[in-house]
Amino acid sequence: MSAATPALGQPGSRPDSTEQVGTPAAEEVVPAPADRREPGDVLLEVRDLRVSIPTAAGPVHAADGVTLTLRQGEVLGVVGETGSGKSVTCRALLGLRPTPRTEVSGTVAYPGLGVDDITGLPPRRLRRLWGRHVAMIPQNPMTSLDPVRRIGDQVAEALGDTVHGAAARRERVIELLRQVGLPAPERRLDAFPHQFSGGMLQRTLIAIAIAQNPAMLVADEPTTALDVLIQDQILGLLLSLQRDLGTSLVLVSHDLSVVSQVCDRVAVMYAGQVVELADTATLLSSPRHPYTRALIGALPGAVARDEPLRVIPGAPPPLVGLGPTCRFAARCELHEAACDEWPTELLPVGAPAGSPSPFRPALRLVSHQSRCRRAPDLATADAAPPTTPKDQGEQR
Amino acid sequence: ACGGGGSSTTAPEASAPAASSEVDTLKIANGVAIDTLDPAENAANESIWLDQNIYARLVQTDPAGTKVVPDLASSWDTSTDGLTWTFHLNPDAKFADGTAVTASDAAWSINRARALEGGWGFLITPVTSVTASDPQTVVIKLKTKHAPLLADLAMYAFGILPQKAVEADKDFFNKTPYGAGPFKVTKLDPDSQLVLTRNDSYWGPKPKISTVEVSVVTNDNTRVLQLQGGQVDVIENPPGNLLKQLSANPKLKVDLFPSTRVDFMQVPLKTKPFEDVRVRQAVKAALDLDAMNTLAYQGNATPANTFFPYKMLYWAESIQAPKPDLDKAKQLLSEAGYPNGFKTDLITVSGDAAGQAQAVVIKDDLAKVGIEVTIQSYEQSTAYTNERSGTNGLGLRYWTNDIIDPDEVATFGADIKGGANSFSSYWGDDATTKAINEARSETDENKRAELYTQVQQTVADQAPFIPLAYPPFRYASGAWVNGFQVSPLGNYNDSLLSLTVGTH
Amino acid sequence: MRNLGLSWTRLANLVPVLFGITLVSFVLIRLVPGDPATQILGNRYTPEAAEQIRSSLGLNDSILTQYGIFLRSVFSGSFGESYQYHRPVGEILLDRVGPSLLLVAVTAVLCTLISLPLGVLAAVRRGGALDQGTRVFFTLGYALPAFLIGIVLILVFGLKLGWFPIGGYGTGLGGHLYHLVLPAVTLAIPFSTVLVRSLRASTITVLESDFVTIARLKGISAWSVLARHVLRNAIAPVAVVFGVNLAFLVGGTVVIENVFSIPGMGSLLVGAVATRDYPVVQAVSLVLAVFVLAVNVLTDVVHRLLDPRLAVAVTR
Amino acid sequence: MTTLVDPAQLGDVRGLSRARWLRLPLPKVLRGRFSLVAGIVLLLAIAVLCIGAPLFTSASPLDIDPLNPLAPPSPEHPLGTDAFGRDLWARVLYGGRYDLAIAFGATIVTLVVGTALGMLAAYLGGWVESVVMRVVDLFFAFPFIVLVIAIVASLGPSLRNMFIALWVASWVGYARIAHGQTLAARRYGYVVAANVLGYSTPRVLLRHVLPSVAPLVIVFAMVDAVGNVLLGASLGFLGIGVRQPTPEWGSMISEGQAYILSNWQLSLVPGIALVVLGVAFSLLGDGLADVLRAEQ
Amino acid sequence: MTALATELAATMRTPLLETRGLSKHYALQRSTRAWLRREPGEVLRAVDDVSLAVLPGRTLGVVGETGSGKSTLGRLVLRLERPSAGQVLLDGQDVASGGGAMSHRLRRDVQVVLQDPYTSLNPHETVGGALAEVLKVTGSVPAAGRPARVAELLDQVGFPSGWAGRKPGQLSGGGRQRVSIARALAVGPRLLVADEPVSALDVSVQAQVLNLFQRLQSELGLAYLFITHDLAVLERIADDVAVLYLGKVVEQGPAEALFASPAHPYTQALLAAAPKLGRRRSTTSAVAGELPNPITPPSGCTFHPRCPAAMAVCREVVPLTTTTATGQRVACHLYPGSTPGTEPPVRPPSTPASGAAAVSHPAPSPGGTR
Ligand SMILES: Nc1ncnc2c1ncn2[C@@H]1O[C@H](COP(=O)(O)OP(=O)(O)OP(=O)(O)O)[C@@H](O)[C@H]1O
Ligand SMILES: Nc1ncnc2c1ncn2[C@@H]1O[C@H](COP(=O)(O)OP(=O)(O)OP(=O)(O)O)[C@@H](O)[C@H]1O
Ligand SMILES: [Mg+2]
Ligand SMILES: [Mg+2]
Ligand code: NI
Repeated sequence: MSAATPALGQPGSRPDSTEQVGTPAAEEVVPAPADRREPGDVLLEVRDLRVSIPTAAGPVHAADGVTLTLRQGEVLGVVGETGSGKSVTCRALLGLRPTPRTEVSGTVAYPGLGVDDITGLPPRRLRRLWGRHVAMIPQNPMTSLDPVRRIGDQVAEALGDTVHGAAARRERVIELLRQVGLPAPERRLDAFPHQFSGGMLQRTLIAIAIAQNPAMLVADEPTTALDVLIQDQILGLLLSLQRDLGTSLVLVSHDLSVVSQVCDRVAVMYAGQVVELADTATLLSSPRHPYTRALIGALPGAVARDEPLRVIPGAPPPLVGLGPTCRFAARCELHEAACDEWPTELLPVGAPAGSPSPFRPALRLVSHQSRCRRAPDLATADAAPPTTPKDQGEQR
Repeated sequence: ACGGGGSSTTAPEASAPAASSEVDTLKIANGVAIDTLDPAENAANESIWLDQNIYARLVQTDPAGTKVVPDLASSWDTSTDGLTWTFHLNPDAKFADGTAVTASDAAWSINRARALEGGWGFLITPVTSVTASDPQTVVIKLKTKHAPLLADLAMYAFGILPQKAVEADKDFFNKTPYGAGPFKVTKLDPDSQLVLTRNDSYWGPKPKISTVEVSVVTNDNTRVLQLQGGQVDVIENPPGNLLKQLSANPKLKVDLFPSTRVDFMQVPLKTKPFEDVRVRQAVKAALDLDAMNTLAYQGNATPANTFFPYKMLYWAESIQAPKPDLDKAKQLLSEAGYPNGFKTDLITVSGDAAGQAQAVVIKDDLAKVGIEVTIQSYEQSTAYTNERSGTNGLGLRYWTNDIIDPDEVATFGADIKGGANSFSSYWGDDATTKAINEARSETDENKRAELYTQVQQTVADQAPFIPLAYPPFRYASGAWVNGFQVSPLGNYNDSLLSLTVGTH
Repeated sequence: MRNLGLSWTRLANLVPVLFGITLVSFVLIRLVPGDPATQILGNRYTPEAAEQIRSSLGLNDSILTQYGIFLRSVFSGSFGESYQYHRPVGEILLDRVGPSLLLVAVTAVLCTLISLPLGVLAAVRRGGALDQGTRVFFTLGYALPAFLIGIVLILVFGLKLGWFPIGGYGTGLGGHLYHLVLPAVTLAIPFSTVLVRSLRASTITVLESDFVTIARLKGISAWSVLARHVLRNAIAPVAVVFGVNLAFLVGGTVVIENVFSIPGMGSLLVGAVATRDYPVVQAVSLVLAVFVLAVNVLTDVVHRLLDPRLAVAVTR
Repeated sequence: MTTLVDPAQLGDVRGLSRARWLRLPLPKVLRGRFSLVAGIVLLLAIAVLCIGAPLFTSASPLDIDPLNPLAPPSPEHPLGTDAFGRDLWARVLYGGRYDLAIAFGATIVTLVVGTALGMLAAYLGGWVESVVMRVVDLFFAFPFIVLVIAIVASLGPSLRNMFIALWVASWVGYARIAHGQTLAARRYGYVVAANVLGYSTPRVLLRHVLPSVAPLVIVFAMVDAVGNVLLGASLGFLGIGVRQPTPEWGSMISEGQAYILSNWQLSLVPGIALVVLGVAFSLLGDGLADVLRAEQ
Repeated sequence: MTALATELAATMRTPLLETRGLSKHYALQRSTRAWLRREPGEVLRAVDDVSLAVLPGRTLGVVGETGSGKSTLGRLVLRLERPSAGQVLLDGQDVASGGGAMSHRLRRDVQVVLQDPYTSLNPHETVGGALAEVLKVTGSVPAAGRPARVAELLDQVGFPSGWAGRKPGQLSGGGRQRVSIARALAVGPRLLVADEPVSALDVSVQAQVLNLFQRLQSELGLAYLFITHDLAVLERIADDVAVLYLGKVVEQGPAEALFASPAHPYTQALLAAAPKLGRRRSTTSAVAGELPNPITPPSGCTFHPRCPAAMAVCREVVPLTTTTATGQRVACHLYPGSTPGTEPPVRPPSTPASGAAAVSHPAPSPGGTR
């Protein structure tokens, strides 16, 4: 499948930016497989990822059987309500665990990088991957930079051994900061993080993330802490960098609007599981999971002003001791007795795999997948979910 | 008229022609800081005892504490009316800086001490003038006869000072003071250390050691540990309970020297029920002085029979120390109208281990006759202030002599007009006051003895305060120290002249 | 030149505190029953002599006059003359400041040597043997009276092993330091309990913070992360804890000075209260306070140097 | 010698090892909380031993026996006797009553006064805050305890004077903590809402601010209780603890200190008792911190 | 009949709550050196000359970036802080000069709902207890009637009254926000100041709470001062909108008109930047640059450094407020009457929207921009 994708499909902007980056040095240290950043190749393969965090109340299954693939140059969105396991899952892609005693199972493989499985690897071994091949952009820029060290030093630290010599490193840092749109970077190297605004910090963190031109960026709600205008700037920046560098991007957000603006494909998470996975347009136009439908319907702009908003009754279940059956059942308007017997699985529905992405023809889509037993019924139902008459669904 | 007998003295007689000391430094650890080295102002015993190594006086007390012997004055005469005393100075006497000791230095020094406000001048109130009639002769004139004059002049306060040097530097006593004694000060750090160095101009026999280092170590255990560790040679006041253990150590020895200390219990005569002599006698009869001796002094003291220091001049051996007699005590209490006893406080000085122990025994003893005692410990200053009023309950105090003559203790302890209100008991008795005044100007020893016995007996009967114990001076030293000796007045200057220190 | 955080406002705030301390110590000591004349006279006490002394010391003047005289003596630097020592208090202080200062300094150094590795390692290997051991050791260290620790140390290291002198202050700087090892350890043990605990906690907080995760994700070694990012951030708040508890340390020296026979300020103060040596009490109070405040300002400066966020935060 | 202020103790429950074996049928708050359970059990054990002292010994803690001082352990005197021939075991048992009294008595007063002052200062602001916090600074800057020790020494030792010393020494810690917590609480939504609803200041302070100030203060109090007992011991060491012949661990340690070279058990036994009490309180403090944090 | 109608019309015109030239200036601490040199202290103008009106039964939405002064405005209205200048009028009466009776009335008529659902309720009080406390303190309901009233209030906000015994810790964010609203309703207010009441909630819960706000308004005739940074929420709930920038109102007007044709370039940027479902975004952004330091705001129009339509005059002259053709009151030099003394306008009034759109105006539906 990957061989079929012509490398020429990508616009010429990439060589452009890599030249600026001083590529020769960078390319040498990256292992051979990583060189092949062919759009469409499978970069990341996650299979049945389970993350369970021991707590006093019992193990919390923050990720429960997540299966995903990510291709070179793809932008994957992950949405879901608070506590649905977005952060834990995405951090697990980098080999991070929320607590030292957390148990992780399943496989997280980077075929594109020639890495088999990173689950259970100690940080010592993961370090080869971090920075060079994968990087993260955090949610809260204010707390994500060391408050006592200068900005320049912190960016320089991320260069690894791609650049040698103090002057060269300084040059490279300035260049990176300029690349992320930080005004007058050469005057800001000696600044401390507290002297920066949230937007400037987030730009710095993006500079740190792309310092070694990694194959994949994980951005965990990178704009949630920022103002609308800055959020807009940062999303624009991320998109342009992703395009210029050909990086794959996993973008986590609780805001479907944000995700739908940016991503090729979207994974909807609910209670530790991916409940629906589809390309953005398909997901929005014909969602195949009642939860996705409800999420879309609950947006303030979904209905006219004089009509009440559609709400999802109840609240997500706690992630302790859940069974194999549908976790949305209690809040689902399509719920039937049979749902309680049926162990859910993420299964293909609707459009055939392999059709081109409407945004990026070079990418070919995997099949639309849903965890709902009644997904086929939804295909025929009206795309807009039915209204819930009362707002009094609050339950716990 | 008694030798240095008393309690055990383990130190051997200093062998006269002993070779010079193997180690020429003696290290002493004292428990109390040096308050000042100005003899006229001294108050702390430890400092007083050190003074006597530095400043010679006209006369001095012999090591046994029984008589006055020459010091700077090699001889003296008395006029027939006993009112003019002429002292002839030793022509060899020199201060540590090499200058000669002159009669005018001596007269100046004595007058300085007399004049000092709150100083010791009152002891020699009868003195009208002290003058130098020639460079070698000091003349002292009296208005009345004064029996204790020589004893008084032997006191540290009347040490002879180099007039010029003292007058030239108002910080003289804070730096490296010196006099005409066998040692001079070479380093003074009042709170931690004093170094005495042999005075090479000393006219008398030269000490065998060249240096004495006195350190201040307030914690009792730390002192003992320092001795055990060989860090010091002699320590003052080892804790009583450790004496047995220390003497069991072949490398160490315990030295108990007879002292002039008298422990007594003050009684608030101004308050009920103690204004009744029967109550006081009852309290006295209830006390077990032997038990107190065991618990407070590990049996090393002697139960007190009178308020005069043990075995000093005119001490009345005949008076019996009280023995516990609970029946008599209860009977006296009933007679006084307190068959069921009463409640009272007992003021003690906190941190004084022996005093605390005595207090606990007193509380226990008096409880047996129905008197309930609450022990109130205060830091020394407050304790004494509270006791001084004579109204704040029972109190524990002690006395030590500064001179060998009993005039001082008698005046302070039994003369209501003597300045200390009869040890703050405010007890007075015209006959006793008269007897004390007579004894002061009486020069006949037998008559004095008679008068003082009478005073002691009256006090024992009237019990304005109750003498408890005659504790010894306690020292511990390394076996390598030969000849450390303390006189009943507490000073050890004589022994420093002859002692030797061996290697250890 | 970077602003060390020594803002004049901060220093100006200390003035009322110092003033308050002179006032409080002045009044407190006079509230205590007993008077200096009694002390000076001792056995020779007579009411007349006492009265004479009181008036010569100016104790019969009005309390305000006395306070004024005291303040003037402070500004002249002499602090008046000690009743007991008959010397200018300033001179006495000069003798006594050294040992106390040195003791606190050596203790501070020891505390650092003890707490830094223990606190950080306990946090890094949380729940491990070292962590548990540290915990037990310091629970005991906290619950045992310092004087008992001191005596035991003397018994073991002074008498049994003979490594260190048993009390005293020695001569020369080397001698002083040698003599201060045991007392400093004695003080450092309880003091370190607090430092280790807060360092452990702050290290854990820092280890869990976002910026450490980001630093690790740069692919640098664990030691680099610890050395470059964790340490400095973890130490900064502990510097404050140190300053806040300094008065504890100075207070503790009173007991330790007694056990180890060190001629310091604590014993001077206790002795001076006992003898009602008013000028000494007042002067020592003031000097101790200045010392504690000075170290507090110093820890502030250190904190500000460690944490650039505070360097400009003169506002508020 | 004031109690060490240890933010870590207040903020850190992360290092607690939750014993898995502790699955006894306990009330819910206690379940799985090793520190809390152990602290309560230890403290209860100490309280039972001390308050029920007559059940565990027939000897009197006060009766002296001049013939039998410093006796070694025997059936009659399980731990031997002290310098006055008093039974050491009895003294330790009865003495604990005073230490418990000190731990609670001294602590509760400073807790209430210090907390109240700190809260008022933070809530009222203005000159009240300036004055109170300046005084707090003053107490933090100057080792007042040294002066107070000296002064109590002059006033004479007694439980009352010791309490005064402890109170003077340790109220500031509470004031500081309460001040900080109240400043934070003032910004909480429910406190703002209480103001908007027109609640009176005492109501806002007692019902709305206090509950969020209390946890930290209480946890600190557990630390402080140990500190107070230790401070009491130091007073005893300087000869100004409780009144003779009252048995109190601190003063027993310091009395025994004079005998440490010959009869070390005189200091060691009350020393161990003190450590056990200290451990009990610090376990309790850890446990409480844990519970209170879980509740938030 | 007619008399009643005119009276009604008159009351409709008297705003329930009005602010006139309201300002809050925080004086920043001066350094001692500045104090010694008698330099003036720095001042942060958190709210600067704000005049707004909330009509009975209507919702005034206030929107702006972080630090624009929204919460400060709310606190001023609630009299949790004293204004540096200006007035707050309740039914046309000045609250500050009205004395005790007036402030008592303010406490009854104006209540608050805050952003953080996790600190807005006392964690130590049960839900029922918190409500009963309000009833007790305000003395509106005798003790016997309180449980019933509590149940009624809870019912009104859609909170199961059987849960009155629960503590906030046992509730979700949405549940807490309902209880906060019930607590505010307990005094019987006419106006709720809601400071970002749904910002911390998930979409699904946010929808529940927004529905609740709207239902209460229609049932009880409540007026809202609704503070938020989320334009989508505002578009749904507000009748009138005020846009704050660095403490100043840059544009205000009826919501419909404002969303349909935003006048001020800042409002336009906000609308352009707000993510919309299914709209494909480009790599360019609505506005460049960061929020300036509020202590040293830019001269002239404070938005000029970031404004895509900035002109020379913007750097120097503070624009006056003027009314646009579509009915918004806007402070921008693009509109006639906002530049003091210069008439006619620099640009024709019809173009501003398209001028801003040239910088970035969103394409209405997803579509490839690359
Ligand atoms: N360190 C931890 N200890 C215990 N539980 C945790 C921990 N970290 C996460 N969890 C739990 O795991 C679940 C998933 O958390 P996660 O942070 O991944 O959610 P999320 O989808 O990112 O939510 P949000 O939108 O709030 O960021 C939650 O129920 C959370 O309570
Ligand atoms: N008490 C205060 N002292 C000094 N400055 C303050 C104070 N309160 C607020 N400010 C400042 O006033 C400005 C406006 O703050 P405000 O909280 O009203 O903004 P906001 O619009 O509510 O922001 P957000 O969206 O972050 O809640 C900010 O710059 C803030 O720093
Ligand atoms: Mg998350
Ligand atoms: Mg706000
Ligand atoms: Ni949002």
